[in-house]
Amino acid sequence: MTDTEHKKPKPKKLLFLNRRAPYGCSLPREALDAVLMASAFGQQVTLVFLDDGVFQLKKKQDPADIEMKNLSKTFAALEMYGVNEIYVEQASMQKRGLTLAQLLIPAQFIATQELSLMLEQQDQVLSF
Amino acid sequence: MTDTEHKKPKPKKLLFLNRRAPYGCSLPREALDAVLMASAFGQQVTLVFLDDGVFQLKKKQDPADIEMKNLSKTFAALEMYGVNEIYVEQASMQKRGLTLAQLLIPAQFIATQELSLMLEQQDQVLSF
Amino acid sequence: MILHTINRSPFGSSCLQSCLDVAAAGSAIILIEDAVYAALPNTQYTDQIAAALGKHKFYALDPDLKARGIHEATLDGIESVDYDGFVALCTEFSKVVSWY
Amino acid sequence: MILHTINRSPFGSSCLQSCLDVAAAGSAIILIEDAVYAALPNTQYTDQIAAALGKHKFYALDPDLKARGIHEATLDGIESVDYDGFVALCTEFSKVVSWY
Amino acid sequence: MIFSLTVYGAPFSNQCSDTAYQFASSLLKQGHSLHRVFFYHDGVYNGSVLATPPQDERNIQASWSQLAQQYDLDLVVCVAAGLRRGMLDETEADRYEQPAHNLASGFTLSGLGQMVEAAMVSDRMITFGA
Amino acid sequence: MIFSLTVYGAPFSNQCSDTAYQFASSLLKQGHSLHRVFFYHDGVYNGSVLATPPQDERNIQASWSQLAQQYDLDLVVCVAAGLRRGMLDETEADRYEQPAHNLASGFTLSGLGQMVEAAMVSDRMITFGA
Repeated sequence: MTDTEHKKPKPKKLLFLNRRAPYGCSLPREALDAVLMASAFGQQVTLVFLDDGVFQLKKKQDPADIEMKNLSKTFAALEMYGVNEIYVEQASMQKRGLTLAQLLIPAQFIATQELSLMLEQQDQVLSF
Repeated sequence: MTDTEHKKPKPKKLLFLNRRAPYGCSLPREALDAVLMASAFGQQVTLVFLDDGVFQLKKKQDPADIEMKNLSKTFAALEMYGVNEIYVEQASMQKRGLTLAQLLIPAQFIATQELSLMLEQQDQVLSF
Repeated sequence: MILHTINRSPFGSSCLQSCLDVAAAGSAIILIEDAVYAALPNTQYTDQIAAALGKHKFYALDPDLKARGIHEATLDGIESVDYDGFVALCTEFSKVVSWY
Repeated sequence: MILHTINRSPFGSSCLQSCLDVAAAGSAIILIEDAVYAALPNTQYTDQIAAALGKHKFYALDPDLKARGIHEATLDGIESVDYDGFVALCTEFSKVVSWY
Repeated sequence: MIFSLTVYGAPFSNQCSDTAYQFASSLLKQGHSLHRVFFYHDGVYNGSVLATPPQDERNIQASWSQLAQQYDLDLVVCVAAGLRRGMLDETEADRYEQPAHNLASGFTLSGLGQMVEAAMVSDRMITFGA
Repeated sequence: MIFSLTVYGAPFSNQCSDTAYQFASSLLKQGHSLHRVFFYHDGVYNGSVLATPPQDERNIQASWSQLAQQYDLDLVVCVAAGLRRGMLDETEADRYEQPAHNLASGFTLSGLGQMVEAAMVSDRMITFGA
């Protein structure tokens, strides 16, 4: 082990909690930038979509007519950045009539109670 | 009638629809500034408090500890400005457990259906 | 009659509910921005919207439906319009009331 | 355990509901800014909050209660704290999750 | 028909500025008249000339300024709301001895009376809220 | 204990900046350490030196700058979020050939890495959202 490695702080468990629909406000996109940065810093990143946040992963987004950039492309890049822990809360999906097949990237269902536990296991939870 | 009076446009019926709680966001205060201006311009102003907007009229507000200005004082000035058409929607009050006696200025109850009619009778409705 | 605009998601905000409570029969409602999610079928709010379709004509802003990937399957009875159509509606109705 | 903060009125936003759904038993909730209206008695949400009092310790930020004129009558079981108390709670719980 | 619009949201953060801009473009293309756009609350940030989005992204301020030039529009930033939020023209910057000003060309700072006047003379007053 | 805060709302418009400021003051008075305040989304407007509220009203930017001086704080405005919204320091104004800069003293423009680093080294990371 080199000195440099000794000095490296242990990776932290950071959970990003995304609760907003895309395009109406810029938080989803800014959250995604933060996620990529956290991953670039070698942190243990978990991404959870709750409430309207699940809409961020809806397939077939095309914001050309509202002159915004498509969030979908960045989501597709998550795997490349090594972000694999991606969850959508099951009840949020059901209330919105969404199924996993309608999502643009593979995401896992998480039950509300599992999410409660998962939050407790993090070092920090960043809400967006 | 003088020439000047001839040129004056007829007063318009402007309804201000206030739906936000005070202090959490600055819209209520900015709405109030607009109301006073409309009144100064001699317009026929109606003020309606709906949803969390009814909280704007709650007695005993004291924002000293959050270092903001007390909205209550400006509401007390409304009468002086000739703004007398002040309504609180009844269902909004009930859902929040509020009674007219808890309000800092005299306001009239308006039922949801009466509000529907009132909106139709305006020249413009300005939402805050 | 009034054209009501709503721009918030029905799932996160009480905007749509307030508008439905207050809007007179015969007034129209246009869903814009995040409110277009109210046009989705099979949601928590579908029954309520479907019931309101008898009382109000509903429109949804197509560029917003497209942006969010939900333009292909919206509730029957909700008409898509573009910005030109939105402007046209504002001229057809005598007044516009915004819910946000 | 987690300290949850909520800053939106329960009447206009689904924030409180989402937090109540997700917060584990034993975690605490502090109502700040417009969320302090959830501390009012006799409202549409009183029963729900009262029921949740058995599962979570509730706090409300006193400067926000005072600003809104509702500090004199809040639900039994909701404890008022000032900013110092808010900071102290953040140190007592192992993590803070914000709902807004 | 004579329209006036009010815009309450910050650009980029909230879609309402985009919608208002698209709406304004459309009504002008259709030959309607746009009496005024009044920027209030966080809408005042629409007038910042310092907004510097990446090249491949929309620049809402620039779009408004261009539209104003093309159609000779009256884009009014509320002076009271603007001052609180750091939106200044040269006159206000001088008056308050501030080190810079940031109001883009095509926008003017003016009072709330402009909002009321717009409501008085317009056939349709439309709020784009945030 | 080491705290870091993130602030997402525009000052004056939304109370979250006020709450974050009061919270920061309180934790510092209690002897805790404040590693960083990271301003993101509309929170970036907290750093505008051009904010000119009436004399009898709070000036949130000035309060932050004063607190920063008193406690040697690291107040970081996200550069990407700030550029989009017209928050520039002298360097960025020069780089993008903008006519002015408006970042108040006590604030610095820096990248999102500062937010992640704050999450890594702080005992408590607290979001003040809008």
